[in-house]
Amino acid sequence: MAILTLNNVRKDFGETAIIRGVSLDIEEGEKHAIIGPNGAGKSTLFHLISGLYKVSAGSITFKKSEIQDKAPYEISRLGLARSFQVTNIFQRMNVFENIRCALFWSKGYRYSFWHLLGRQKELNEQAMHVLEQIGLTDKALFPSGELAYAQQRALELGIAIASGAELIMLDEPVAGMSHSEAKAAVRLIRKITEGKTLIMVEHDMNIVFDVADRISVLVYGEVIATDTPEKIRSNSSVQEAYLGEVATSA
Amino acid sequence: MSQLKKLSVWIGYLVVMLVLPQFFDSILSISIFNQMAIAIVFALSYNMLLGQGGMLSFGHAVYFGFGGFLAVHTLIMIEFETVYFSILFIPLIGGVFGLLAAIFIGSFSTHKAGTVFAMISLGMGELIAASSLIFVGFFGGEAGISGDRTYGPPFFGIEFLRDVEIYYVAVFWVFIATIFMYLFTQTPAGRMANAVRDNPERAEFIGYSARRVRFISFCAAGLFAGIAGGLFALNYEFITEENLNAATSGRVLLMAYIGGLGYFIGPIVGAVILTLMNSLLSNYSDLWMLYLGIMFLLTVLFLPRGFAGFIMMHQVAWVKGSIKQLALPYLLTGIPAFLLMLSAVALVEMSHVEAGALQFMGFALDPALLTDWMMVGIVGIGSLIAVRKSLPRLRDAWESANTIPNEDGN
Amino acid sequence: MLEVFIFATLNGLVTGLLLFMLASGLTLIFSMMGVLNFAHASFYMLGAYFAYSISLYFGFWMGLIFAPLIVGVLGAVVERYGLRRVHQSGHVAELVFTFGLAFLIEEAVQFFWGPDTKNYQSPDILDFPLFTLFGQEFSAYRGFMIGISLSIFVALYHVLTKSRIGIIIQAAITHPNTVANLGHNVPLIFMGVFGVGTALAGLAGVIAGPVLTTFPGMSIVLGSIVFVIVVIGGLGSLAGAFIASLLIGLLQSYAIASDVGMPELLNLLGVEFERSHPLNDLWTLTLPQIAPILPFLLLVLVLIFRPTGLLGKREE
Amino acid sequence: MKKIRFPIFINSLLLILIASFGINSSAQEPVRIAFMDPLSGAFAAIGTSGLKQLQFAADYFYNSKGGILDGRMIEIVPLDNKQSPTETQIQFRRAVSEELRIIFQGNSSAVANTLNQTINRYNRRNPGQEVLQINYSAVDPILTEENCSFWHFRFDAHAAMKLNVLTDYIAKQESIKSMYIIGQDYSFGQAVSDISISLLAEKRPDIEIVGNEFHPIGQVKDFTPYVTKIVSSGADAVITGNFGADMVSLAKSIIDSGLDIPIYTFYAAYDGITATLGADGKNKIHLIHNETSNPIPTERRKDYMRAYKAANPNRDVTQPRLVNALQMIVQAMEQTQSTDPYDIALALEDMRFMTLSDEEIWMRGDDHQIFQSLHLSVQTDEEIEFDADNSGFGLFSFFHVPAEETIVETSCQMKRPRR
Repeated sequence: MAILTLNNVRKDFGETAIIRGVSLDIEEGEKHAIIGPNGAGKSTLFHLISGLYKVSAGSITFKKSEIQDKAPYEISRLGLARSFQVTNIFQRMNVFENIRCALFWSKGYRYSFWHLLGRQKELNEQAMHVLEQIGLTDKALFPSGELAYAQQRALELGIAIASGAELIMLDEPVAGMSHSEAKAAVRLIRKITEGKTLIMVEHDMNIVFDVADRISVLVYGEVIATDTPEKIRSNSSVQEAYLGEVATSA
Repeated sequence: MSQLKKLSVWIGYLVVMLVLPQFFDSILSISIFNQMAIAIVFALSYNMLLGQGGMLSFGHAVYFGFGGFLAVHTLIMIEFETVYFSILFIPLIGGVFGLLAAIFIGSFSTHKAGTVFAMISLGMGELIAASSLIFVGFFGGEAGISGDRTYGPPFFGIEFLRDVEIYYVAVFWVFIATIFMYLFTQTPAGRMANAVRDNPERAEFIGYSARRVRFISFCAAGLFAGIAGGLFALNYEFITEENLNAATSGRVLLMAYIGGLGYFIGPIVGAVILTLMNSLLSNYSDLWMLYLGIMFLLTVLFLPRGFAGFIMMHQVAWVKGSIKQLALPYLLTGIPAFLLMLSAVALVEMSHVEAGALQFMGFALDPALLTDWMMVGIVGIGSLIAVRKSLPRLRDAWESANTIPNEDGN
Repeated sequence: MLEVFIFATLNGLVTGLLLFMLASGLTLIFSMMGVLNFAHASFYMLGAYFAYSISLYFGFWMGLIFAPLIVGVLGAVVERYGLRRVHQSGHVAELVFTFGLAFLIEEAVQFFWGPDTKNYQSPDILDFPLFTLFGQEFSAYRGFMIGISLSIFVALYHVLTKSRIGIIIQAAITHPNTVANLGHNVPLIFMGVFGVGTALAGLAGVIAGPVLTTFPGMSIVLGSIVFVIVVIGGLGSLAGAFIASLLIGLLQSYAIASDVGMPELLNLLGVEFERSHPLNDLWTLTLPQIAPILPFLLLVLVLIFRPTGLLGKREE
Repeated sequence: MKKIRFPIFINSLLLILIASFGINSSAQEPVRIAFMDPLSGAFAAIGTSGLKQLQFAADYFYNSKGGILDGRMIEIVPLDNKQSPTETQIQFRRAVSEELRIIFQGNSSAVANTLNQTINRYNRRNPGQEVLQINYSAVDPILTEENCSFWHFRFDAHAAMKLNVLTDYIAKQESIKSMYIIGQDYSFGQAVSDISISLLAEKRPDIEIVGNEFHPIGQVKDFTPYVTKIVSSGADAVITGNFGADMVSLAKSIIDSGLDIPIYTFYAAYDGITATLGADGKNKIHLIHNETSNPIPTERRKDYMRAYKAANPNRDVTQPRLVNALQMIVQAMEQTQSTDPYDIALALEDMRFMTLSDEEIWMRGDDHQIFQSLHLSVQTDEEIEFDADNSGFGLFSFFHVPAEETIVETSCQMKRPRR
């Protein structure tokens, strides 16, 4: 059953149309990758789904409720968490605080100004657990703005997965990581998203084919193909879009 | 940091406040301590907005003033016994009305932070200050309104006739307010205020409306500003539109900034320093505002993280125990720097005095005599050279005292 | 009644254009460097005082030329050794720096020129009525003020939109780094713009000094109305600042000229009120009484409904 | 986990700083009198001028002649309240702390009212250490009416008395058919407007009040719009209680508009105002005040003014009332051989005193209000022996009302302290 449905979604900035009518169904528990050349509108699509941008037309349904007009915080409360391509963390707060803030809402703290965080044992333990998962335990009290780039990417990932949302959207999670760090991150992603739905934008085809159940190819604001990895690999229009002409068989 | 150490800091803070009147019991010192108490609560409440929440407000005196005005009106009501309770709760009344004012204004001003918020707060501040001169019924024009704190029920026999009794009431409220403002930073709302300060966009993606988070901090700051206003009303038994206008908003901004925005105790340090400067410096020279302006500019230029920041920079050295190394270099640079400052002040005062000689630190400096000018000039240049020579030595000492032997090398 | 309207328009024009000269400098500085220059009105005061001192020895016209130059140089020095150093500590630090600077300039003016009102007179050759309307003279000096302000607007607009340096400044307003990559010395441009901005404020001081009296509190009286104009006009928009200045100048002038107020409104509605009514202050409120606070009312309304201001481009 | 420390370093700094201002003692105990007025900020000019005059008067009349009460010098202690009610509260506590029990104050009725309330409250709570308020120029009538107090003496005629004399003069001017009243929107400005309207209705009902305008105090940049209304109203004269920059700007705008009508004021002279208005103000600016200006009636007073001018070349004797107040207080001290405010107050009540101008003034006991002759002067450069601001222009008194005719009733019910 589809957890997320895009129905003829369009987005244009002034006259230039960035997303030209995308319709896509994401099944519950599915690992879905979105690939496509630079400027295809992948990040814009992410921004539309997560509420950062308003759609110019069409509708987005998440767990049977329409979210195209909802604010990001309303969408996130429904159980949708995302990470950003450009690191977007709380620079002056330390790493532990970053993760803990991501846990507040899902743990039901809402806007409380009476709960003393020092006493919330269960919350702090959960936060430390997430830190262990992303391998930043020793940097817990380190101001996050001063972390190395790859560590900031790990924190970005941590913030997205901390709230335990049902639908997790990762925008190039391993960009800029070394090969070994990327391998560890992919193992983590697979472990965390067990039983959950994942949408991931990624350029590294090995990772895409390794993780994804289904792949959508986005070119110039249109989805030209959505299929299993094998079919996408052999799909001629995909190769044409990517390589400019039909390649001889791989 | 261990619980015990944290607790000892709070107890130390309370003890210092309680013990001060024993050392200095003249009416003026008590009045300075009262001013400090009011300034501490007000500056801390301002830092909830700027330091913690990243909201630069030019109209924070509105909530201070509203709290104060309602507090004085309550005093008047107690006097005519339309309502009757101990004046100990007056600061709370101030707090409640500060909160109500913040709820009303916060509802439309916290949509955005940054310049738009600053400008709305400026506009609202000027609007309310100007209208307070028009609605004389409530605000009492520019002579303000006054009440009398001695009509409430006595508290264990204390009639609150003398300022020192009010000082202890102020200490009670300052301690309570400081604790609650500190605890606020340890709550989800407090932490999210920091998050929204650093990155309002990302805060929206972890389930929080940035506007609502700012609104809650804004109301809390209004509450504590109102309490400070209530304390003002209790101490002076009077309030006027001056305590509501842009100048007061500017002063609290100075206190928080000079003290150090990035640290919880910053505003406390700033409040103490500025109150002392305002009350003591003006006794010694009518040019004191010129010196205050210069000192302020130097702080902004050379101590961007405020005095608390300067103190905290010594934290590493303090922990490492190498603070003793710094003592000598500081003296070597400090004394000539102090002399340089004194000679500059002497030159300024000499050129300002209209007739006769200037009594300066025990010397009679006569502007008519070239020799006096020369003498001050020589002292000035001498100390300048001494400062320049000793600076490199201070820098090296500082380096050595503060480098942490790095285990993991980064 | 007609002559009141005509003169109110003229007065509004003169005040509006004077405010524009101030706001133009601030718009440039504010949009280029994002610096909310609280000391802008103090540079206006310095302009008036320097012109006063120069006019004592060399006459008004030399003051008109040299005073703004001195203030401009002073502004450039302040940017070079003060603001540039504070820049890396962030916008709040810059703003607090200008806040302290305004405080210091006011004290320094009192220190050098003394606390009393200065006898800074407009030049004698302009001391004749340009025309007399219904018994009130409109002095030539005020005509001169309008002329100067308009020529400043035209010159500034031309420089900013047509000349090469103007285009560089416009570009540096929104993308300082890219402009720097193109090889332009952006810090020098910043210093230049800050100098020109303060010089404009100084010029406004020179012009307004004789009319609005030269005394240490003249920058406080002006107060923060300059920010109202810049924000209402829209960040970084010169035309916006021009329109906003005229709007506020005329608004205040008409408000003062009118005699309408709550009493008239109440009579219209047939509501009776007696003096002892607790809301008496509200019932007897007249428009002239609230004239000076109208700009702030406008500011709050504009910011709520149109945060970018009338013609603002840059969204914070 | 944030470390907060309140290091001992800060505590010690705090204690040293405060301890540095101990009480100083000296041989023959001087009689210390506080002078509280704005000595810095926007109104510094008026305050500093008053301070210099009081210090000079103390030296000229007493300290140079061996002091008072067998050899005690008079020491004037300046307290800078920046003309702000809040700062007044702070400086009052400083005065009490340094045992200054006589406080001179004059600028801004708002400050005078605040000081009056503060002193009453302090005296009520501290019997035996009362403080005396010597008001030398705040003219809001309320201080000797509803808020009259045993501890407050006023050495200047209040607004109603001055306006009474002014409206007497205006009543005689047939040419004046319409009057425009404009003032600062605060207690004094409103008092001037209400009293002027009622007195004119009584004395000259035919004079039409064509304007009754208020503008916020210290906020107006340009008065031209207000002047446009004055011109279009066709007023024959203007009455205003403005002071400082508001007075200068208003007068300049009226004169610049070419309007040639008399402007009746309270404070449109000295401290740079006369120089700024200069020739344009001639025969237009009128001032109602006590103590005649040119021609000066007695040689004694001329000598005093010349001596003051010699000591302060670019200052003028703007507050002759200060001399009267000081001399009457010293006489009270000499009579009672005491510097206790209670004794001084009793001696001052109903005291009759011969001033430098050989005129007898009387301090009424019922409300502690002084009565002396009032004069209307005009700014001119003819027959001016003592000018203002070294500008060649000064005030020439042309309409005189003897003290007895200035006496008005009072609604004061003074609560007298039991001793």
